[in-house]
Amino acid sequence: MPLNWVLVLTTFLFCVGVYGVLARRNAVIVLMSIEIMLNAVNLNLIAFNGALEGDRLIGQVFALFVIAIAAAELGVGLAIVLLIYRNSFTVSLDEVNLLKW
Amino acid sequence: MNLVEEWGITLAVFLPLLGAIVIVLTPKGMESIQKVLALAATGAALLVGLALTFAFEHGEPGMQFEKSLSWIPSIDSNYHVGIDGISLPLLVLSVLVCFLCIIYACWHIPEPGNAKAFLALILLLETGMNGSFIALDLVLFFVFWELVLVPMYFLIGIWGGENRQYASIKFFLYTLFGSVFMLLGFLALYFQSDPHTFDMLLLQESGVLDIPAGLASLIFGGLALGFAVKVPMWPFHTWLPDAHTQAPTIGSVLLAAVLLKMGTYGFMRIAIPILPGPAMQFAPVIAVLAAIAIVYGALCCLAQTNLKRMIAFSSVGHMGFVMLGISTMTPEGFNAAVFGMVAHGVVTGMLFFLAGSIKERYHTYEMPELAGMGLKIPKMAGLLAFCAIASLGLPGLAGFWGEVMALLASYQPLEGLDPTIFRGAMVVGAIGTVLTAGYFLWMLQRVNMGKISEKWKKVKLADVETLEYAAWLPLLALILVLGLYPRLIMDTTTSSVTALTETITGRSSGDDAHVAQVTDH
Amino acid sequence: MQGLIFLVVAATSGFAAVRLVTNKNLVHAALYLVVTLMGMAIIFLLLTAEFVAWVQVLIYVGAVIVLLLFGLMLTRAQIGKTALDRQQRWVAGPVALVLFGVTAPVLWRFFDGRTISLDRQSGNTEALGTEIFTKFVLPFEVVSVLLLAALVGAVFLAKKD
Amino acid sequence: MVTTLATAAEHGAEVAASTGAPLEMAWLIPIIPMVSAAVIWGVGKRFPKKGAEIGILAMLAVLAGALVVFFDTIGHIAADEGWHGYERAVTWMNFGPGTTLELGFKVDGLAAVLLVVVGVVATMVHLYASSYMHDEVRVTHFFASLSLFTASMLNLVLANNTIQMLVGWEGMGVCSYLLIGHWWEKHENSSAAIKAFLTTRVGDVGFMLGIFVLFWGAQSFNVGVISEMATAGDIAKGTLTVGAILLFCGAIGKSAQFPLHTWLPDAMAGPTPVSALIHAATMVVAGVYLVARMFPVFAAAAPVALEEVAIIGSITMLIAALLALVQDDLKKVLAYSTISQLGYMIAGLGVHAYTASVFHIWTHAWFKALLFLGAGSVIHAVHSNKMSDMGGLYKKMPVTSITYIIGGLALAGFPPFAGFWSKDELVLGAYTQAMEGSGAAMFTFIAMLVTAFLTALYVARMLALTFFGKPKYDEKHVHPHESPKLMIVPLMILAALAVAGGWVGLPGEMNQFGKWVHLPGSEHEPFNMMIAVVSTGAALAGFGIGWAIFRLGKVKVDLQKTALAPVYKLLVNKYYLDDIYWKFIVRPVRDRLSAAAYWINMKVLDGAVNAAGIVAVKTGDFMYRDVDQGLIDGGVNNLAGLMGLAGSKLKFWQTGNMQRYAAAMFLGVAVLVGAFVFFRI
Repeated sequence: MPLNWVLVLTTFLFCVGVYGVLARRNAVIVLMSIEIMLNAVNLNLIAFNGALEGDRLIGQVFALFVIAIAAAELGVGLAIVLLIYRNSFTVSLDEVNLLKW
Repeated sequence: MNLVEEWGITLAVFLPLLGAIVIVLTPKGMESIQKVLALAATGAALLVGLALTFAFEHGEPGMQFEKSLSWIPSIDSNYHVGIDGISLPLLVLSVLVCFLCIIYACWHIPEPGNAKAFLALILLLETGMNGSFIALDLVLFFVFWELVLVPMYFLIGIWGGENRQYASIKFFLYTLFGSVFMLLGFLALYFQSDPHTFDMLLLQESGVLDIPAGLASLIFGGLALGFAVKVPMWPFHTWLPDAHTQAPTIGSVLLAAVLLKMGTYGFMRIAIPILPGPAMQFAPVIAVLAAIAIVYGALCCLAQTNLKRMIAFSSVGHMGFVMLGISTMTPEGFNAAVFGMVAHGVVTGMLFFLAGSIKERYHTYEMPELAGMGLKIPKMAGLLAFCAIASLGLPGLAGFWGEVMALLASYQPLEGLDPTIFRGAMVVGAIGTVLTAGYFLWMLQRVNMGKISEKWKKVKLADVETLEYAAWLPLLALILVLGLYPRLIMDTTTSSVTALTETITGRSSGDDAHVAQVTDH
Repeated sequence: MQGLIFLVVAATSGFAAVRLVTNKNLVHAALYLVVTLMGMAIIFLLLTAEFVAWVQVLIYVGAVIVLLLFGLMLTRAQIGKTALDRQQRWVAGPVALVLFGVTAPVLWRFFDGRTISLDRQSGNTEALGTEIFTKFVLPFEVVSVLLLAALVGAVFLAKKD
Repeated sequence: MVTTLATAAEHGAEVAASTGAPLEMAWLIPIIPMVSAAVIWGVGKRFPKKGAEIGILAMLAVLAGALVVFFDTIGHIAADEGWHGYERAVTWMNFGPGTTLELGFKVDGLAAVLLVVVGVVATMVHLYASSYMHDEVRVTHFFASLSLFTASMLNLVLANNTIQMLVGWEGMGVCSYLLIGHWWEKHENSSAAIKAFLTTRVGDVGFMLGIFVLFWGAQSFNVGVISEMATAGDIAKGTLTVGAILLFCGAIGKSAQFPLHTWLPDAMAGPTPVSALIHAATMVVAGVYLVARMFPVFAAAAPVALEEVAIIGSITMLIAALLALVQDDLKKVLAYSTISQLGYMIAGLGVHAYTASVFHIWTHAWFKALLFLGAGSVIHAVHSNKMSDMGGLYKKMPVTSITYIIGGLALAGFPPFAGFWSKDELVLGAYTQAMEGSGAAMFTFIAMLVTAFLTALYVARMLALTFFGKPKYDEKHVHPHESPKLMIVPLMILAALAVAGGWVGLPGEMNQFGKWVHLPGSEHEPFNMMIAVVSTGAALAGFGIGWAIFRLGKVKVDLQKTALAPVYKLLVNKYYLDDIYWKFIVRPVRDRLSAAAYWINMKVLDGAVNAAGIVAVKTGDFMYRDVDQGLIDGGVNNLAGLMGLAGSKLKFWQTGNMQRYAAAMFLGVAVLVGAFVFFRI
């Protein structure tokens, strides 16, 4: 299968994820978008692993690690969202401006 | 002794770090135990420093106690450390001042308290400072250099004055800005050297001989920018008054006494010996900037009403003398620079201690409100006068030799440099000494002399206390001893700075005759 | 054949992803995420990464989605048709488009002509296991510590004091 | 390097060849008061007289040492005409590979004479002050500073190299600062102290630079080496001239020569014993001593450097003598008189009258210290500095009066008092040079004669107003009486010296002083009766006129109402020099220039830093809010709207919204990738 096809798909998914991260105000949806981006990356890793014709499976191993770390990230991220919600009764990112100094 | 020779400098660097870790592990609130631990760690480092001084072969130009361990093999960066006559005085200054700072911290932890974090940060800071003075590998140097930023940022940002947020962020970003250029310079040196190396000594010997002149100037410019921000050279000094003024007393002392020296040390250890050609090109510029800094710093001091801010600005002028000495590229000038660094560390550090203790009593730095201090707390006032007079460069006290040698050297800079510019800088610098005397004397008039203001007439204030004396006496003694017996430093440095000048003449012209002429005064 | 399947699955999951970030209903968004992730799993399978594919199904489609749904419910976000956009479309859209417009052609040009070999007959789970537990055993342990840390952190953050 | 070291070594060997034991210990002389200063500061407060006794003991030791060294030195000189002096040094430090600074001492006739001057005056002043300062505040500090001052002065006198001289020189400066400002509760006093320090520091810059110039010319700080090389012509003439003039700047500052003389009258704010010791007898002659010590350099740099010295000295003696005429403050009369007499010495050096100048240091020290201590005694009695509060004190305090009059006559230059002999030699020296065709020397000669006249005039005025006539003080409240013994005895000793001190320099074969202090090349002129008569005549005329005006009232002169009124005004205002310095130098630099520099610092340099920070932080938001939303999306409705928009948007650049930050980040990545790929950077 041509590598290009997969690459275009992953790029597309990644950009969709970017859009979601940037455009949506609900923190949970933002987290979902991040998952899409991570998945795009995973697909990339696997595709390159196949395309580079080595005997080893380093790309897949990395994909596994990414999945594991994504799970961790999601857990912590959701915990933060819950915390913010408890403190300010909102999960709208436009009302959360902790970066302002 | 073997332990000292093999591992002495490593111990001096990492003992404080060990202390910091142990302190962090102690439970909160056990202040006295934490203080004892901090004292022990810095005291051990000080003892190591003294042992090193005794083990050191004074008068040998080269590196001593060198140690090289593999660290990051993939980029050939090693844990390569060593000291020579230039770094030893600074290392000893650093361990001494840190120890005294801890003693002072035992007397008083600034608001909002939390001795544990405060002491641990100071110890971490000491590791960074000591490390910078011993590193012989650019990556290692950079790590220590940046390590210094973080604790200082927190010291200013948490224990600082009213405007601490602004000052700490400014300090952090400004110095970081400088070090980015420095890092780029390091990387350029790495990629330009053949074989690629981060080792300062290798780079100095053979590393970057054949690179194009324009690129060499560019690299030197980057390094110089990084160091100049730290020194700070005019016009990159504006972080300093804010950081100094807002920092807690100990922070100011460490900033003045040790941190600023990392910049000038960088010039002498890295920028100049590795790139002597561009250094010669840039030397007149540095001299002019230094002369400006001297007069400019003095003028800004004259405009101050805030005691601490005035002392902060005086650093700009004093470091101007140091840079003037460096810019001459002669052994006399380098000697002046090292001496000036140590003297400034001792004298200005002491002035900051005094300013801090005065604030503890009067709760202000504003000079008009302090009037009549000589009647209220005469011992403190006497010490202030002593240090002010030492700082204005009175012969027989520490401040004098650095200034006078820097000016002396700039009459006759290294062959190949235009003496006219340097002599102009000399005259301007000499005029600066008058202004320096002026602001210190007017400060004394406003603070020590006159009548006590109404506000303080009835209030009883404590004069200098025992713990304060304990922290200050070594510095006061050093001010006097360095002034009367300058060989204490000169005997250590002279051979090293002579070697430095020989590196420059040997490398920038490749002509042995020059070397002979320079050394043949 | 494989190419055809790929195109279909890719189109489906791409569509689902777009719907995910544009629709107005939160629960629907979660369901679209399921579709996208399932599509990805199928593509993993196509690319002979069957272990990763199953891990994907188990962890993402199984665990993560559930977690997200819980998140949605716990934060009592408005479930239903509400204005979920931040009126930021006009920033986010161009940025995403530009990113795509720049990256996709670049990748296309650089990797034109390369193919992915799909001729492995047997499963590669064993090889993958060998890889992880020999060469990557330290990172693996580190990841496990990380997971533990994340677990503790999440509990700590989310617990009511 | 090799050559200079060899020179130094030869030099050392030569001078060390003929020595005796006392000279080897001469370095102890400055150490004694230094130790005593430390002791007084440390434990002086616990002593019954608060440290005064330690100071006096130290001074007695110094005096004894100085006398031993002095007599040993003149013994050497008597035994060997070519004896250069005794010099010993250790290495103080190495500046660089070939630049050595020594810590050493050198005793020759010049140094020995100064040692005696310092030793005697310091001892007298300490004795006097232990009574005079008895009830004052901070007595301990006072005596410690006095001791430290003495140590610095002795160090300067004995120094064998220029840097060590600078150390003593500046040490004296700071002690002078501390002592002038002794009563620092009053703002004027601390200001006077600062003025003294800063004004002399201006000169010190010249001194310091002169040291550098000569160092690089001779590759040595050693006075002997520099002098020998200068005389031998081993240093370029231009270097020598520049070096000499710069050195002389130091002398101008320290010895209160025009135009830097203005600090000395203000320095009278200090306690009177300080004025006697520092601002009359010792510190202010340091400048003269410096020129004398480095005289071979000046001589080799002739004529430019020497003529400058002569002219500055002449101007100084004239203008200061004129100022002394109009002062009401007794101490200020003496201060201006000191400036004028220092001008004599400086001008004398300028006309090659080397021995005569040093001789004048010697005699001047006795009578001027006497006059100051006497003035202190008077001021002590009437509680005022002003001559308009005195008068008729002759009967109330006879010893003070008689000794004071002796001092005055010595100052005015009447034979056979000490001042006559030295002044006569100076005038003679100027005359001899003038006859050789030197215009500057001619000017000096005339200035000296005029000054002799003026000196006698103001001495007459001072004596008449203070001790004779009717009492002008408030007789109900002030009851003048003779001062205590401890103050009187020093007066009597100094009076004896003011009479007899000049007899060591009698003309002709008797002239011992000419043998003690002698420099080959500046030969001593034989006594000239005509000059002696002329200068004495000038003095007599001055004194006669003064006495006639101020004591007898024969001539009524009201300066303020005659044609001389503008002159009077000029004098009262001290030629407006103080005003000019204050208005055009001190104030602009201290207040305006510094404010300007600080303004630049805060607004330009710091402003640039802050602006860079703000711009860096907020560029991303600016792109979105103002370019995208403000200009393209929102459109520009009108100019006023744009202004308002800009104002309000500027305020909210920083939203803290992370999504907008992230957008900027991704956009940046995209742009960077694009740039890298398409433009192949």
